[in-house]
Amino acid sequence: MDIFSISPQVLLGQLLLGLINGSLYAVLSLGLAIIFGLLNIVNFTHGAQYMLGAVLAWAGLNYLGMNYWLALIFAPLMVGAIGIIIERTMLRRLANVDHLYGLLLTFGLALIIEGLLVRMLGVTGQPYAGPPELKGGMNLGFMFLPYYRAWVVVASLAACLGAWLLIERTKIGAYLRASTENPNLLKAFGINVPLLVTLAYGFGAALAGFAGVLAAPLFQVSPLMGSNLIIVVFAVVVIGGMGSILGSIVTGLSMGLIEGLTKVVYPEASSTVVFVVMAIVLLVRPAGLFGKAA
Amino acid sequence: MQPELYASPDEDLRITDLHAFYGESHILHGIDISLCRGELVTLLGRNGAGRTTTLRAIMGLVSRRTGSIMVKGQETIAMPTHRIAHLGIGYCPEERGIYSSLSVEENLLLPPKVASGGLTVEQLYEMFPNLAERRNSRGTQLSGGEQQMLAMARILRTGADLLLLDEITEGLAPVIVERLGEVLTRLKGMGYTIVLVEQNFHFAAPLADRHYVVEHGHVVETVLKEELKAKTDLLNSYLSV
Amino acid sequence: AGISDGKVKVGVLTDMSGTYSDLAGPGAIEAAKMAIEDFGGKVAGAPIELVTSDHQNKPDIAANTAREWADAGGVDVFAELVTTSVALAVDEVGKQKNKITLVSGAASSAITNASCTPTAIHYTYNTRALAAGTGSAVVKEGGDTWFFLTANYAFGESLERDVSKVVNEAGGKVLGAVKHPFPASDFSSFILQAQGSGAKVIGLANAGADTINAIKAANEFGVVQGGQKIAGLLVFLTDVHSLGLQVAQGLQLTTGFYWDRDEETRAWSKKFFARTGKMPTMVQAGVYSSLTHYFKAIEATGTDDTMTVRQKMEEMPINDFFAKNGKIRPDGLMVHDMLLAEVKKPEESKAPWDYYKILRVIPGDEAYGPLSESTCPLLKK
Amino acid sequence: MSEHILETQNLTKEFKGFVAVSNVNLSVKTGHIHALIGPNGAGKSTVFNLVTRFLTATTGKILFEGRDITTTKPADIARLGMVRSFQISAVFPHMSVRENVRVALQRATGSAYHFWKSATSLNELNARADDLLEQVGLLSHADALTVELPYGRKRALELATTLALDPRLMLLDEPTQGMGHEDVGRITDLIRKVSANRTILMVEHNLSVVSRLCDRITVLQRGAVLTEGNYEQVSADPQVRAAYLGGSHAA
Amino acid sequence: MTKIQARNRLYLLLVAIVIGLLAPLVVYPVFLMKILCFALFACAFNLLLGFTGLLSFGHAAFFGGAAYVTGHALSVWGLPFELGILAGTLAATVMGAIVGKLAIRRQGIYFAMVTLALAQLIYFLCLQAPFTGGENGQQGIPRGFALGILDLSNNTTLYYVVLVIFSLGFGLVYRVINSPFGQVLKAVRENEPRAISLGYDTDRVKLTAFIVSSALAGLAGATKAVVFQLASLTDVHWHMSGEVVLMTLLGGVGTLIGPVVGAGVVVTLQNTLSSGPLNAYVPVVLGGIFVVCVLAFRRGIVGEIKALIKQSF
Ligand SMILES: Nc1ncnc2c1ncn2[C@@H]1O[C@H](COP(=O)(O)OP(=O)(O)OP(=O)(O)O)[C@@H](O)[C@H]1O
Ligand SMILES: Nc1ncnc2c1ncn2[C@@H]1O[C@H](COP(=O)(O)OP(=O)(O)OP(=O)(O)O)[C@@H](O)[C@H]1O
Ligand SMILES: [Mg+2]
Ligand SMILES: [Mg+2]
Repeated sequence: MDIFSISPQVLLGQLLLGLINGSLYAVLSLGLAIIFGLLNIVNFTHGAQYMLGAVLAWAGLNYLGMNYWLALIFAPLMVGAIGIIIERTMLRRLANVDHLYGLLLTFGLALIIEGLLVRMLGVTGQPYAGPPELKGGMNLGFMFLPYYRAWVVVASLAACLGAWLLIERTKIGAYLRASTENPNLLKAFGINVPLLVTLAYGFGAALAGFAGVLAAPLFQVSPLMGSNLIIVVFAVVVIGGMGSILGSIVTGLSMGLIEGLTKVVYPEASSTVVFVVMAIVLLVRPAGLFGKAA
Repeated sequence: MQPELYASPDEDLRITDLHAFYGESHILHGIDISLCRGELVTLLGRNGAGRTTTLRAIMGLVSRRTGSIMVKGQETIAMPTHRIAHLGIGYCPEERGIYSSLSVEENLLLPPKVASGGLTVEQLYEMFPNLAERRNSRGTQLSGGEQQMLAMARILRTGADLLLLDEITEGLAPVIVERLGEVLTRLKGMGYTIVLVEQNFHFAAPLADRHYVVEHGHVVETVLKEELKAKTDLLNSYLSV
Repeated sequence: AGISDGKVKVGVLTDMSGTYSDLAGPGAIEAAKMAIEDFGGKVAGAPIELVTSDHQNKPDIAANTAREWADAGGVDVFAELVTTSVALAVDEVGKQKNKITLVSGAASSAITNASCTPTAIHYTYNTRALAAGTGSAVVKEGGDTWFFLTANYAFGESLERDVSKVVNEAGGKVLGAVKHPFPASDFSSFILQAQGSGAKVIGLANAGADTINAIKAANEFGVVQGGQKIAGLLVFLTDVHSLGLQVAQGLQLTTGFYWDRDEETRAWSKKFFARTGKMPTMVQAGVYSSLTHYFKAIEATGTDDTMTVRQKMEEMPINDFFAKNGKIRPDGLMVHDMLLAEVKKPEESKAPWDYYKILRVIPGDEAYGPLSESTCPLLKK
Repeated sequence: MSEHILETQNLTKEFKGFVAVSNVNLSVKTGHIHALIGPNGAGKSTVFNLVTRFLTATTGKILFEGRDITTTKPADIARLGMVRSFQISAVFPHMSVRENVRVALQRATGSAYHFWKSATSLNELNARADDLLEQVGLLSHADALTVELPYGRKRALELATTLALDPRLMLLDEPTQGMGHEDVGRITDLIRKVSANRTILMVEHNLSVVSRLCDRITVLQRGAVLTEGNYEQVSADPQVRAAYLGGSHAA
Repeated sequence: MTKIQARNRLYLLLVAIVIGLLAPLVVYPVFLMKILCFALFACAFNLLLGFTGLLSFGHAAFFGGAAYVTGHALSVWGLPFELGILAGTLAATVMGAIVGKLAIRRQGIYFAMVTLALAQLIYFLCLQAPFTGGENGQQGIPRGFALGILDLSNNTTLYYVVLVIFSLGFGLVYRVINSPFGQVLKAVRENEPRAISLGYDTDRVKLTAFIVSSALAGLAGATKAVVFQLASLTDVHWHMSGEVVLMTLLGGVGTLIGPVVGAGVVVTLQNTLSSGPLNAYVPVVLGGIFVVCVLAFRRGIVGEIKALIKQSF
């Protein structure tokens, strides 16, 4: 169908849905951006960490009777902790070799984590009932909006804002950028760079886990739920300008919208459009929309 | 071991039998240096003698180091770099290490305070007017000399009172060099302890209490201020052809 | 002729870790083992051997393994072959190497039409049958306007095509379709479009995770409350199992097999369950049945010569727990009765895996259509 | 061959409002060693970058041997015969010292894109490479890996590489920076030696070097030309002293 | 010293040739051919990563793209074997020229990402374009005859043809690396601004390398299409781009035969695993290898061996 045959209501609805996905992208790409910003590695495990968040929420509910709200706190903490272990035991050793290796390591880890979970849960995955408090939805006239989706937007934006303030409004931001450029000198200034790095990775991973919990009620909780998402999120980060916090947030949201539109105009391409945008942006503005030119 | 055994209380830095390595290659072969509070010494030597390496070794920035480095009575040979810095050391590297992703001001404010005291940003800007003028441009957009000033200014803010300065007059116009000379004298007066790696002997000579001549990773000669006149030829023979 | 190199070797090529590993995968291999054991591990005096391999849903890997098995491994028959691209690739090898391929997991009706081969047998189900089953049934019940969510690849499209045909023939009307990328995770947008279309029925021309997520989204956006019906065109027992009845209830679907249909099916499925902890999907049951039928043909002819066996398999009707009076057509299609099922409400389900109520048995010929419809080139001679 | 090998006309460079170079009219006589001095941030490196097209002038014109090169690509500039050395040492760290020089020599041979030939075809360049290394006193390190050279030696190597291109105009940005006395001495002599059949434009803070080498000196300040002349004239100029030399050089 | 090295090289070469010629007597030819195809692919990739310092995360596009074109040329246009292969390779070269032109202007991670993005576009085209057969891929591509006489439907014959193709490709890589151009490549990788100031048009240098690499990747893909008689989406998917990185890394980035070894190991693993007891854990094992390589021996198999030899001298 072509764009003209679409009533404004439908369009509005689609944009709203786009925004919802966008807010998930935002949280994910934010985590990715932080990790890239500080460790200078492209964290391929991010998709798996997102999936872990969802799986932990599901497991918590089915084995410990942990409700959604608790999961929203504990699952990210768990994922963050796992992230910290990964950083301490493996990424740490790659600190001063080509960043390519970080990418490859996390790529391998993603394969492992997903592969193992497939054996445990099967690929079709498991359903996760959202919080009963948010059952049902409201009729906006142009569409029926489930309360839960509304919550997803609110929660994501809150998380992004929080992280952004923490990083940009404190000195952490400067340390973050400096330690990617020349960590040794930063150490010589008396900053515990290794700790900084570990925490940053843990935080980034936790954000992924958080997104995972948010997504659990929306999609089937399955081991592969993150594997395709991840490269889209990469694209988002690149478009925003790698390591640019604000960039990743804004781009996340807008990519959601653009995708939403494409789903109406030319749905086949909805999973590709992000890459088109990315290609264009990188050619016109190499450092990404918000990235400082290197 | 009891630090007291080695270090007299007013001894800020004592290096004994320091060996340092870059990966396989063994650069320092037993350096011995010691400074008391408020002293300024220079490390002289040919290119590649190992002076920069000495400073990097003190900061723990070499791949491996052995021997003993007492900073203000504390053994640091096994300490991680960031802890060493917090003993009140300020390091100004040879390659300047200005952060391109940070503005001049951000660069200036980057190093955390490691001790009380230290100059205020205003004092620094007044000391290096170029920086004030360019405060909002990116660190690496500064001119070579301006970067050198920034690298120097940066560590004067942190309250560090033991300074390791590597070729700070490099690429600076004579006026600025002069100003730096004054600055160092002032700092010395304020009780700062300073290790200066210099090519520019004329700059170093009047400032230093002692000159260590480094060659092939050894200290081959120690020249006191008083002996300068007498040993000039000797020095030349070491530093020039 | 006798038995080539003194044994009959079965090669099961399936997806062990990918998207289809639940509906085929390890379960399919287990079914193959059962088939061999139940047949006594021997056929026509020769021992039966089993080799298995994970094709990771990659046709080239599948073809490579198949070719190697045929050339160097002495494999006589290939079984399972989930997903169409793999099936087509292996059928091609089977044709060249003159080995029978028993396709159970793949869906596309192309396998016995445009791309049919003398050695391929499409055993369990195909898109045409799914379409005829669900499509016509739903239209009969008044669901006469359709909107499709179609996975944007060959399988999805052929499914949409087949169903549209059925719907139109039954006097229904297709209002539109949206091709969603494959795989996709968020279906809300497509569901919204489907709602907007005002069609009575939303047909899901996709499979596996896509179907599941689509159904979840539909449930979330109150499609059913809104008076629309969801028709899952390819839904496996495992999908329903992972969706949960709460979400899946009321879903209508067509299947080639259901474990709880009668004594025979229950008996076999219980055995399967005992070994795998899951009830069998139609694909897994199909693997068992197809292999058993193949063995019977060898038993009867006393040889494993491909063409002879193929001939015999065609002559012998299939009557077991899986299929009643099933027959293999010259184009390689195994025609058997299909089941139109509806997913039970949670309260109706008395036991675990008690998911379907069978609405109707669709006679094989109705489901698969007459041989005259087949476009298989082999028939034209 | 024109009298002035390099001329700039009202050369101006702005960085987001900040004027780094303003209306500089520079003319370098063929065969001269011409020095550009001035306080830090005066705009010397920027002028270099403009002339070698690493930066694009906001306004103004650049003429090389009378030809307008204001919009020529950097790589082409080098081919025209004008080559620069960098303020921070620019070498190929993980190639041997000899290879560093050879890469430079290779360009002239035009074999850059010959991916079908054998690399041994480059050995014919070794003699000339070693000869250049000899001149900067690096021959003994010819096979060493460049990363491991101390800073000063890296600069010397860079100069050798620049010489390898046998440029008609050489732009040296602080060639003696970071060198010990013996190196400074050697480089100074070297520069004099190679200046024989070419023109050199250099930025140099080391006044002894300037005084020993340069035929003509242009003093920049705050992006503009303060004054121009030979060493005596310039160093006598009170403005220059105030701005650049400072008290100790007085009288 | 260098003489000895040269002699050793020669011996190695001879051994390799002998192995290459005798292999099909012991090992299943199609399997060998698969290894050769991926080995060539990995070598092409390594030319960029190892010797130009560019990580392309979209090389599958050239590999798989060429496969489709060759498949189409052979089965639909009915071109002879040689022309079919040529068509695929040319297609890849053109794609390489375009992608390269756009990508080389960026460095490091960005380069990787642009190539990934453009490769995703090509993937999408392959999914949509009618001639690729979408998800089902192109099936039953005819092998035909080499030089009009050699019947390639015979695996062993085809093997030797593929061996020749591989050797040509490998030889080209070797030559490129050890050529004047190779030196310039190295210089550009080491310090681009300096290379520019020496008068080198570095973009053109990198582009040349990229095109050569994509052409070779295409050659590999085209050959694979003939060997398996099919072209499918898996060859254009970004996972394939990841796999070739694994092969190169495992074998040894920046070493000449590393990629060959790496390809051999990975392909063998995939084969043996998929029909072994671990067959449900293929991804896990591959992932494991990634991790171990990166952590334990970053120089890759060949790199490590070289290092050992160095020490023992
Ligand atoms: N990263 C490194 N790896 C290996 N060797 C190095 C490294 N850095 C320096 N060296 C070697 O260490 C020795 C001492 O270098 P250092 O920089 O300390 O010399 P220096 O006295 O500071 O001389 P200058 O700073 O004037 O060049 C030199 O011979 C140099 O080759
Ligand atoms: N890319 C840039 N963006 C903004 N300002 C710049 C940039 N490059 C240089 N500048 C400014 O332009 C002025 C001139 O810089 P330049 O490097 O030419 O000085 P210089 O004469 O080389 O000084 P030095 O002797 O210290 O190297 C400086 O104030 C510098 O901060
Ligand atoms: Mg030094
Ligand atoms: Mg400068």
